[in-house]
Amino acid sequence: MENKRNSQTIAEYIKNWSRKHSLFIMAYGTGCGAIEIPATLTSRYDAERLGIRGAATPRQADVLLITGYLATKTLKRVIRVYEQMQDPKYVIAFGSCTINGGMYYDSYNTINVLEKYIPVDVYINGCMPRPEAVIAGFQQLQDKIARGEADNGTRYKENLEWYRANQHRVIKNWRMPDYNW
Amino acid sequence: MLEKEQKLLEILKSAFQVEGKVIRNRRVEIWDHKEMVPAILLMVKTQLGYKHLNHITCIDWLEEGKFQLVYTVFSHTDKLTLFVKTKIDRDPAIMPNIDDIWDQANTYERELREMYGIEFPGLVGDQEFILEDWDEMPPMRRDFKTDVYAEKTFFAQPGREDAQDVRETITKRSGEEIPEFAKKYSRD
Amino acid sequence: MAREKETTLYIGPQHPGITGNMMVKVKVQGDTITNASVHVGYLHRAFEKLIERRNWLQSFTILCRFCVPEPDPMELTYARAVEEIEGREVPERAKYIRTMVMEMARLQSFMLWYGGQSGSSGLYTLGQWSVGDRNYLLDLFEDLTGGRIYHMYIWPGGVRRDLPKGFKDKALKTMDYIEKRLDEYDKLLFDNVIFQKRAQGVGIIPSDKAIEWGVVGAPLRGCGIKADVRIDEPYEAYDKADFIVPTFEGGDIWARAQVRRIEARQSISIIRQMLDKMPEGEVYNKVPNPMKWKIPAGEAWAKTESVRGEVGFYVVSDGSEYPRRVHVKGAAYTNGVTVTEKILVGQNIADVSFILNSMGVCPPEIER
Amino acid sequence: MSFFDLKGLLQPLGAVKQLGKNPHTIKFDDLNRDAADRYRGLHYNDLVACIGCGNCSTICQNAAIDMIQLENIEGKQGDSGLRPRVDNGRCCWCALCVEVCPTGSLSLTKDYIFVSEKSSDFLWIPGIDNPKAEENNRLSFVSTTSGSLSDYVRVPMKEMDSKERILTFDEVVLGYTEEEARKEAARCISCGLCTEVCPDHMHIPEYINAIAKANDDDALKIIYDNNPLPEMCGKVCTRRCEEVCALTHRGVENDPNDKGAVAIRWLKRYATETAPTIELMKEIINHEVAEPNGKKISIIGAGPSGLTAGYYLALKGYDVTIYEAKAKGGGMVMYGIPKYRLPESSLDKQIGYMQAMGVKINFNTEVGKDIMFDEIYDNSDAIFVGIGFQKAWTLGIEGEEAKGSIAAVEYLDIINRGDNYDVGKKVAVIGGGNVAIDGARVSRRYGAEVTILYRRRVEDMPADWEEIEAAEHEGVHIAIQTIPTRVIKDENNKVIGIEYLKAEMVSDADGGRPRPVAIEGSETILECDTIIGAIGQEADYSWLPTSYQDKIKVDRGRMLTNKARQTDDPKVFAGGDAVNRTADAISAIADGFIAVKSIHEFLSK
Repeated sequence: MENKRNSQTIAEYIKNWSRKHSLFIMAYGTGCGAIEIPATLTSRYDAERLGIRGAATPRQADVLLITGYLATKTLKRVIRVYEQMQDPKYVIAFGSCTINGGMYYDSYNTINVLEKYIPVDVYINGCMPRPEAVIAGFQQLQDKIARGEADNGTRYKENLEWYRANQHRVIKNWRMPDYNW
Repeated sequence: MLEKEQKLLEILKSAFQVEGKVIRNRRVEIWDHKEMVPAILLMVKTQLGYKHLNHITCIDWLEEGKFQLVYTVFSHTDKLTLFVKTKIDRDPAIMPNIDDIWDQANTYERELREMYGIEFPGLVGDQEFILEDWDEMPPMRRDFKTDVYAEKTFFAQPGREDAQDVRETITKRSGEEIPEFAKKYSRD
Repeated sequence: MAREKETTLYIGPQHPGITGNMMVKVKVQGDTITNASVHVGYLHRAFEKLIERRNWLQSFTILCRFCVPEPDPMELTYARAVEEIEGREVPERAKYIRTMVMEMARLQSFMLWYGGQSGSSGLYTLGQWSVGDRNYLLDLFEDLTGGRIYHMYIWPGGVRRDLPKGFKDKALKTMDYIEKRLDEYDKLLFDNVIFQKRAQGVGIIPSDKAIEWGVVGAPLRGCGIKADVRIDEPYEAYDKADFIVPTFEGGDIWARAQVRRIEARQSISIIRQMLDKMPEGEVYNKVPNPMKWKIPAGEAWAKTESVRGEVGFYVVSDGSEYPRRVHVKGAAYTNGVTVTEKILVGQNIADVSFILNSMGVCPPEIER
Repeated sequence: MSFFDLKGLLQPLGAVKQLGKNPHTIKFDDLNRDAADRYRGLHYNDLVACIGCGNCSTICQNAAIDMIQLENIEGKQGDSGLRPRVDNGRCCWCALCVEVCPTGSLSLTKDYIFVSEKSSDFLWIPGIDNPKAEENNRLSFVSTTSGSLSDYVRVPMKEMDSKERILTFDEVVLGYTEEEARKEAARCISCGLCTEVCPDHMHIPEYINAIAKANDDDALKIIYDNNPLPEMCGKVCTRRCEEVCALTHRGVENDPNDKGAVAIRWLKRYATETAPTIELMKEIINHEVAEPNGKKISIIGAGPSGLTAGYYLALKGYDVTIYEAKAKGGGMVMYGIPKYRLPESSLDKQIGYMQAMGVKINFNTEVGKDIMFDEIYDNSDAIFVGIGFQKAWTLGIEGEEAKGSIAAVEYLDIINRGDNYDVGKKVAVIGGGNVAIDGARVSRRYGAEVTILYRRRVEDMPADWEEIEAAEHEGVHIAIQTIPTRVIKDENNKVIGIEYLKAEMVSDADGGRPRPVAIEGSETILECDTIIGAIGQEADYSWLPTSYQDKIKVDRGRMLTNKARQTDDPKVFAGGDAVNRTADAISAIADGFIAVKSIHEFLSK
């Protein structure tokens, strides 16, 4: 931890420290993993201890949880939501489905590799990940933020064309306003 | 035993000259032409008390070139389930609409229209129900290959190319030559 | 009063009050809904298509994903349909275990419903309690099946494993705890004037139309109609259990909530009875090598009662190793689409998520 | 209900009483607490117990499991050398892979936290990535024999009752019915580990799958792809394939002998029985016969290797002639195996089929007597020698030349020719192989009281356990750990008994199998009228002129060939017992099959 700090300026360190303790998660249950979010946030596991709590709208949220598979119809909404979120923004991917398709790898309606469409900060393995694993995932994200490496929002902007090309492969009829940064 | 079931079958047989049988207790099935299905359903709903439409399902018999439609209705008074079955052509697949008998049939039929491409003349509602911007063949048709489509459209995580086939590894080691016609019986 | 302009509102798919990933498109005049249409498809994974490529046993692992909050009825219904076509007998003990698992699943789903129903009326404390306490039931599931959410425990021929050591004691202790807690929940929810005021007379299903509309489960019993698969067509060991199926008049959210309140207690009672009466013996009638397991040609319609209502599977076999067709008719398919569309008309926007919760809408079950 | 519903307002405040209570929130440090004892977490694989059958990979509906080559793990017989790797980006923790694992090496652990920032980290090699899981007691969801989805109990084979069968030479094993065969075939997990062990590398999983899929014709076709004597193999093969069957690793409860292997032999037998006539066989197998190419091939000996070579060469368009000394084809299989194991009609059918496909067999033509080797050599483009072992080893004990002492091969030969041999009332058989058991069981059928004398223990006997069991059922007595020393004869030079020493098993210092060592002074005499020696055979090379012997070399009773079964004389090929060391029919068939390829190659040059 000390070494990490040494490579950052004091201002950066303080910025990252405060960011990592205030993670507002986007209340969008995109897949089956959403079922463990209430369990994580409620009294038994109490993720609010870590500064994790829900936010109702994309503009207020820091973390987008992709809780499992994404149907192509949802992908469109997820991209919309992700682009509406303000920097710094992080994505946590739940479960096998986001890594390599999971049990729906051969389905015509679910995407397989999430990071081709939006950048992902942390993957949590499991089907479903238990609340303990979810919290471990958040801790990993906090660690990443503290290291100052969680800058995927910028990366997305820089590589927007590449992401757009992949997104267009799945979303045939775009019909969305192009995001103005 | 099975008195209620037999009675129901008798009534339907005398009213519509349908084929049918009692499958087991609480299960009766009848078969008829597609044109007769709405009349049968209306009759069982209004006169026999089969007011609950469980679902409409479709089975694709690709080899025969037919769709089999199953209308499942349930009577809360008799506690009996009646299946009204019919087979229709796959191409063109047209089936009389019954959403004037049951409102909820509208969603079932919209789903069938989307998933199997069965037309229900007079059906209102958006063309899209579950899918969005779908421009391939209706996906639940058996000739639509979901794995091929998925491979073509989506990405796969790299790093798994070194996988080997057990049978192949062994044949390579032993020098066995499996004849072509036998390969379809090898494990895939 | 001058008529206000009609506006179209999209509630969901990303909306904190919505029950899962779905969307309700409402037309409103002022606060009042004049037209509602439910849009689904955000969770469509094409299960029924995927099952074409999976054999009889492989299908069972994918089936429980049909409904996330309550996966066990899916497993059981599929298993029962397959057993009916094949004529496979299930050992007596497995029947009792299945019944117990079903009731445990119902109970944990009731707990989740408590959270959703109270959360959508702004009573967050109960949500913290019931969802937190639900973990104890999930712990039981974990001990029994090896999984928290997806149990993959009931398969054709019986159940996968017998009860672990010490399960009965732990289960009974948990039941005692939950029963005590249910009383506490009542104080927070049913005795609460806020909930009473919001629930009574809202989201009414006319009782004369309920059957025709295809309403099933608790909403139907909330219309005063006694209909429950567990007594209509007793399956597994339900005919050996002693329980009541409550009905309430009114057809509103309040009646549906009352039905669930009593059913949650009945579930505890059935679990206790099953643990008590469970005979010794085998739990699994072994199927042949799963890769070559063929089921004779035939069709079967099996149904079970979940918290949301009846879950039906129409399974067709063509005599091969792969199912020809597995059609799933979840309870939410009608409850959550056509019925909801109808009862939303005339309600307030603020009540939308409240009504959706009371109908037990489970989107993954609708679109599969 | 009035607006000021006092109860309704106050009741919720009851929640306040929870205030001072102990919270049930899990303490932060305990968040990594253990999952349940049955939890389905990450995979673990016991890399030593695993045989790389790939059943886990097949059952996985998510295509999550790859079989990959690992460092330090070499394939061997009964082990493909591959090990599973799980793509955790696919796995759904259903544990079906555990349920079908035939060895029980695969299991799931209690560990479930697996978090990473890179999506490429989720390829997981069980056993390599968590080598200590078993040591640390992390295994939770393990495979049990009773709960496993693989079927470890074979469909029992129906046999004639043991009381009935000692009265007749009718076939003892009755064969599978269609239903039984389908059921047994369905047990096979199609890994193919067996094919490597089979000397002939038959396409076992393929034909078993064809049977399971109710396609017997295809099964027969696949079998005939490289074995022209399947009916014989289906009845008497030594079936090393069944020893390495993936399903043997757990064994069968209450039966130390039956390991639960798929009954590969019986299934082959079933497939051949679906074509009862030669016409039907021709129709089903439907082998294409190439245009005659005018090249002449001579084969010495119509045993399994000679017939195999003859059949496949004939299919390739060669003009094949087989010279056989005896009146019937089949060699040792015909004359060395009793008819209750392999009926004559069954061999006749198979050889008849070959003849119908264009193989010429000259019976009663002994090379070196009826026809000279020179003549054959000069008139052929290639020669295949498959003479087998016909001469029995002598016991090497005092008095064995006495009347009533006979070698098992000779004895079986006499019986199989249809002649009679009077064994008297009591018979002693010496040896522990299949031939010894055959001699004993045949003698039982002549009403004699039979004792088998064997040097080691029953479990050391090289004979099939099924044969030993059958012999015991038929009332054969097995005297183990006995070393014969002397034949006792009367004044007419007729056997009246045998003297033997008892032996004790001494464990071998070098770690070999225990050796029998005679106990001093434990001489025992067993009264008997006939002594049947069955301790081994050798070949007879009197037909081979010395002028050829510098090229067609014989060393310690065996002909020397290269891998292609070619002797130093490029025209002469050899196979069967006289070449290989295993001395069973399937190795002979394999030799014949290999020789066909090399002859074809040699002549196509």
